[in-house]
Amino acid sequence: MQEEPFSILLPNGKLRDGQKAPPIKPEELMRLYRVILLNRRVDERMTKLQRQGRIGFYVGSMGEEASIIGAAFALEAKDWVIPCYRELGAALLRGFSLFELCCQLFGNSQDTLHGRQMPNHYASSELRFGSISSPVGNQIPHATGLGLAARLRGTGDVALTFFGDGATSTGDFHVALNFAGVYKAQTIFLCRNNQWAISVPSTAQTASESLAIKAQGYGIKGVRVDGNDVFAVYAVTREAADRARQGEGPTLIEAVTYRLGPHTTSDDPRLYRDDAEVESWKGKDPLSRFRSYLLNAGHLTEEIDTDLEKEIKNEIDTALSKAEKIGPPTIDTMFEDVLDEMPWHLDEQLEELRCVLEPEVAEQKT
Amino acid sequence: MQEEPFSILLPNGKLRDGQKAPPIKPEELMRLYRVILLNRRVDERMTKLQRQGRIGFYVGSMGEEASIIGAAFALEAKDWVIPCYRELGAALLRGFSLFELCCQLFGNSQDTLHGRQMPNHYASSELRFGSISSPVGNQIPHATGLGLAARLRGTGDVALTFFGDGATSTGDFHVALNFAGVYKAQTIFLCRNNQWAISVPSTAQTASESLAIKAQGYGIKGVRVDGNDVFAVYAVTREAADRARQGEGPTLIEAVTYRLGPHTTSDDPRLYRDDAEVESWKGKDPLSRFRSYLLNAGHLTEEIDTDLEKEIKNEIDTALSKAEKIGPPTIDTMFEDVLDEMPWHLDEQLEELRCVLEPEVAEQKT
Amino acid sequence: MPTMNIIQAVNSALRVEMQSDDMVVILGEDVGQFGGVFRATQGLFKEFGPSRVFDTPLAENGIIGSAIGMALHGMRPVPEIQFVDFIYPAFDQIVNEAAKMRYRSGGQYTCPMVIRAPCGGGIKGGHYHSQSPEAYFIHTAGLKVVMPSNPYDAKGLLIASIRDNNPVIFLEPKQLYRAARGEVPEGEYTVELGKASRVREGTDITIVTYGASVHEALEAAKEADEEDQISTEIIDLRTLLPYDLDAILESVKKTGRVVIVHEAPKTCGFGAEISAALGERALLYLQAPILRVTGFDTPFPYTFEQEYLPNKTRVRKALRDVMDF
Amino acid sequence: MPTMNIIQAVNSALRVEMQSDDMVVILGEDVGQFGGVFRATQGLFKEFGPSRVFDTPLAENGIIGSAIGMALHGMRPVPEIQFVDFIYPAFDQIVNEAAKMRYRSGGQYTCPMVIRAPCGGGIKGGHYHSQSPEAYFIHTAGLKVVMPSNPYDAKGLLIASIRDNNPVIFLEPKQLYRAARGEVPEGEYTVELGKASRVREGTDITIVTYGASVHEALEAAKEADEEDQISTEIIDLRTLLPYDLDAILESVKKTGRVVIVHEAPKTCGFGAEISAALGERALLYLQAPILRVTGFDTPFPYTFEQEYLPNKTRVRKALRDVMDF
Ligand SMILES: Cc1ncc(C[n+]2csc(CCOP(=O)(O)OP(=O)(O)O)c2C)c(N)n1
Ligand SMILES: Cc1ncc(C[n+]2csc(CCOP(=O)(O)OP(=O)(O)O)c2C)c(N)n1
Ligand SMILES: [Mg+2]
Ligand SMILES: [Mg+2]
Repeated sequence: MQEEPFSILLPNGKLRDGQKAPPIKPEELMRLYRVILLNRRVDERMTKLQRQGRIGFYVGSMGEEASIIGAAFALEAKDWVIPCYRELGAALLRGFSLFELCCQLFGNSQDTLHGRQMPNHYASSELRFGSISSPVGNQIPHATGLGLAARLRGTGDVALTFFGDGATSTGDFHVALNFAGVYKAQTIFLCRNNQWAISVPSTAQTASESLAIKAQGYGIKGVRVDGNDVFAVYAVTREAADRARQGEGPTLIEAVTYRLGPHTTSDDPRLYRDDAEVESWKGKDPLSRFRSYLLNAGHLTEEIDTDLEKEIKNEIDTALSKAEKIGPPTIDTMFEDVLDEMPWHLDEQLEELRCVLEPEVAEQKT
Repeated sequence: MQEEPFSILLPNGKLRDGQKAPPIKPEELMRLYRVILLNRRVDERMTKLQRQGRIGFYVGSMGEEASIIGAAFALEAKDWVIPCYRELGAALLRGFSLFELCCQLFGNSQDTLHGRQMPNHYASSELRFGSISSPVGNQIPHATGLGLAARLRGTGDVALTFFGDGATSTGDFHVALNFAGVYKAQTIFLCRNNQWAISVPSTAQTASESLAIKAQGYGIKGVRVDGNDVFAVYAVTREAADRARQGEGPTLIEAVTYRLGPHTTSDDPRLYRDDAEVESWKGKDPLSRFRSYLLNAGHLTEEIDTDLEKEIKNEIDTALSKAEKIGPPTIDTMFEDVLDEMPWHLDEQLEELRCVLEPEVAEQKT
Repeated sequence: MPTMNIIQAVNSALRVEMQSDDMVVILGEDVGQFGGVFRATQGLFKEFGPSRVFDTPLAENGIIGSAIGMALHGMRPVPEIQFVDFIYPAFDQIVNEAAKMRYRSGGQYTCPMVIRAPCGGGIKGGHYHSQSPEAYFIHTAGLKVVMPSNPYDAKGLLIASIRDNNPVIFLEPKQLYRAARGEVPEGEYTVELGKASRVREGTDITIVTYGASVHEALEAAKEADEEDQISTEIIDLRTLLPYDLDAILESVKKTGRVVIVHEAPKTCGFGAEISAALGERALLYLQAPILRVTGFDTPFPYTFEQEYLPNKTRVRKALRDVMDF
Repeated sequence: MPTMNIIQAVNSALRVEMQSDDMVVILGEDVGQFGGVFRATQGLFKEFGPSRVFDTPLAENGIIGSAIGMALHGMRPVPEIQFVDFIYPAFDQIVNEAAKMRYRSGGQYTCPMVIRAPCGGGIKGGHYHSQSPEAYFIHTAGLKVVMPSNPYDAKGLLIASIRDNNPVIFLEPKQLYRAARGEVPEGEYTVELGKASRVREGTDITIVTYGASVHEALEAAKEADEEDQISTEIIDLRTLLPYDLDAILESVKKTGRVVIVHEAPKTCGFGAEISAALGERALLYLQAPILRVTGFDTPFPYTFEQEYLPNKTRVRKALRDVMDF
């Protein structure tokens, strides 16, 4: 039987008896709320966009915002976020602009990745937000290395990495946590247990009592937390960050949450799970839960909320329309950054392609 | 702090208070003793041979015989042994002949592997003893697959795989145990914790309390046992085999033992560990421990033991001298068994080589 | 005969083999009740049950590693890797274990299995849903490597692969899954491994290709014929290892000109081997350099996917270049 | 100048770079206090301490995966893979992560690191202590691949690799570790990546080779000269990607005959790329087919190791064959 996840906020937004809200300033609470709301609205909008065929692909995080943004909120600016592919909220919290996001989704000439990657695979070194790659679990050892480097260099930063329940089955998860345990890497491993790995339920992913218990195999701390409770996620992550920073070792956090939406826009979850299950989890929605808390606490009013929604809608509209107008990158970007300098064979291949794309180039050659 | 390893026989060969010897017939006890002794003597002899340059390489198991042979002794003939590279004892127990061993060490024409593999990488499908390969950990998922196939096919066999403490760090260990837990594979995972992975102590291999505790991450049973106590190893393996056979799931056994010799004949352990440590473990030697038990119990006498030693020496001498006289395989064996039938490009390459090795072949061609 | 697309042909091959051989089992991520993200195993869970078709935890080395164990036990696993781009965690199990098992055990142990994986570009999949890594496996002794270009071959080659006693890497060009349709027999039949098919006859140039590129080659050949009266022969290799050198040589000795087309990156791609092998054996027949039209030596890009792929236009240019040489 | 063998040259390169750059760290199995199973890191633990040189748990994906993270943090890890035969558990981290990091992040993130690994045969290591997998990495966009053949190059290339801003696969022919000796400067110097060296001048045939095979080629060339008055030029590539095509072309245009020698298996080996590249560019200069003398397409064997390796005798035969063509 599993240990109960730690929680502070009840699904109705009230504080659990004996628990109090973490010491966060009202304006900070509102910043947190705004990002959660923004994340939700961006997901809804981009999913529509994909349906309309205006972008090719999108990954949302509906239902998991608290476990993502609450954790990132516990970090300092010098800390690292090493994401899976569902952590837009963490990027937004750190200041990732909607315009940069949109350019990446369109893969246009303003995309900092030069249209090289699939939608949703953005990166921002400026924000110490890692480079998203699709293979599940691959980022986890990177976070171990970052947390180890921080320890070796005494730079005082920590690395927080996100991954799903499915990722705990990978070899990379195992080696990352084992190395981190041995080296006391300044790393926090946050597993979003959203109950599903595409069509595979987390109960079919492993026979272990919980995911948090896997920490014992690595001699590190493991905690289960209600992933839909932004206060609880913030609190346990904050504690994990403090421990990591003080050299007390890494922590594995299992955030118990639920993927309310499809795996990605390519997925149709009705083929493998009951609406009933989804409905029951909607009752635990992290956004409405936090919203109720803020209303009760008087930090938020319906008026402010309505304005906020308007503001966010405009923000999204502006970023989208601006980004959608921008054309594709120049063809040479396809050959750059393979190595730091373009080697002769890529020079040659670029020329070869130019001759095909721009017949006049071919002319000059003959 | 670690759970105490289960044990029955004290280092001095006496039974621990409250423990009794497992119900094994005297002649069976003697068979067990003979194989342990044989394993020890073969290791000593082959190590000498390697020093004399008569074989290229050898891997011994001095000090670990009980954890290997005791475990294999708990199996039925239809069960599988999927070895690492240190389980000669398990093969000998199953009837692997010294002659076959020697032919493999020499890589001669009678070697069932046709001299393809390094010394010590033998295999015997007849004995359901797996094909040894060097990469650490690779065999572990194979045992999961065998144990899963046994369950799916209802064939009633189990698979016992051996690996070292270092192997627990590999991704293959993780996926093998996780799959086995999910499928209740009929598999036994026996980790020889011999304290060292070449020069790396098991304490630097992982920060977990023990290796047995890693079982919790997979929802399977984990036990620690005194690996130098052949009765204890037999007992826990027997129980694990029964559980596996009855579909109650896999077991991870941590056999706490010690590598008394070098990692392989290429290694010099004095460069990384103290003689004192080695000496202290010699006091727990599984062979003398079992020997004392048998003497006390009256199953063995000094006379019988002396005869046994003679017998074994002769056996080794005979196998060796017979095998050493045999020449290398024919060159075409180098190109066979890559695929079930030799493809055109290997035919061609064999011809090419023949022309170089046997100039007269070349003649005929021109 | 019914018409099928490649997904249906693959599904049909799996069903036929599972019906005729109880030892054939399917495992992989999402392949069970869900039927696979490309629906290749759709309906098989229902028909054969959870002991013949089952989901695995998310670990490719676990999938292939346990498939090897199942094969050692006498079963014929057909593991699916969801996208071949994710096969690398299993690379060690494939290269160091499956590929060497027969050889290193002197034939005592074998692991017949078919590792199915969607490959190649065309679906805007970027770096990690578009790769063509066949050269890694062709360079690895002990494996067979297969890539069909149409539904008929897909079914016949897959059945042949499942019956084959070697580990087979079976790569399915995902952009053709639904695009390529054709007549496919309901029941069982095989397309022999190691035999190429001449999908177009011609006298001036030989195009050696496989997978999705076969279709680009066909279009380019048609244009070249209509616009420049160049007569192009096209060899669809189908099996990449062991590949059908005789079929290529026979054609090249006739045409004297060769263009090789594949999606995988150029440097050390399979095209290099074909070119080198012809250079060794047919130098005096060559009237022009052997050209390669391939993916570029970059990760597979998103926005410029069409520019990256060896499309009709690039093949056309190569055809012109070898004729004008 | 002191004489060193390759192990000493590698050790010296590591020491020099660790002294001049605090960000250079070494990690791997047994590389710490023990100094590595081949003693390449001997003395470095003592000199630089456990935060610069440390042992890892037994997991190659852990070694490379954390090295990537350390590189992202600004360090310059030099991970050692004990034998390159054991690099495959890290194949995914190398191919899908390290190789693509710069490209996929638009240059925002890079992971400069040098993955050192002993490679090749000659020590009776069988399947798993003898492999030459360079083609896998040459085929992977985003990596540089280096293989020295002598102590001077080993040190200069390793220093250049550590200072390079890309992930470098640095393969060390283990059979030369102690066999190859030569003069090596004490201090720092670099041998530029991407530049081949002409280790022998000649006019009849060009041998293109690298690593341990350079020495077989030299002996074969000497014999061919003495016994058949064949004048052979030898190009030691040193860097396999990006490789020095100009140096090869210059030589081939002079000699018109080419023999390529490497230990790796033939099919889809690096020799195929060189042959194909020359076929594309130098067809009209070729007076004979380009021959490849390589390891065979089998796992690396134990008893027949010497027969498997592309030794002097086989190179000699190829030299005769191209002359007699
Ligand atoms: C190594 C690898 N194997 C397979 C896939 C295909 N795939 C993409 S996401 C996914 C499920 C991941 O589930 P989980 O780790 O729980 O993360 P979630 O999507 O639920 O957030 C799979 C199988 C992949 N991307 N990488
Ligand atoms: C994947 C892999 N990495 C490295 C090696 C080199 N190596 C051979 S044995 C060994 C140590 C193994 O230690 P352990 O698992 O404890 O087994 P033991 O030798 O102690 O029985 C190492 C690092 C290898 N064979 N395979
Ligand atoms: Mg999930
Ligand atoms: Mg050990």
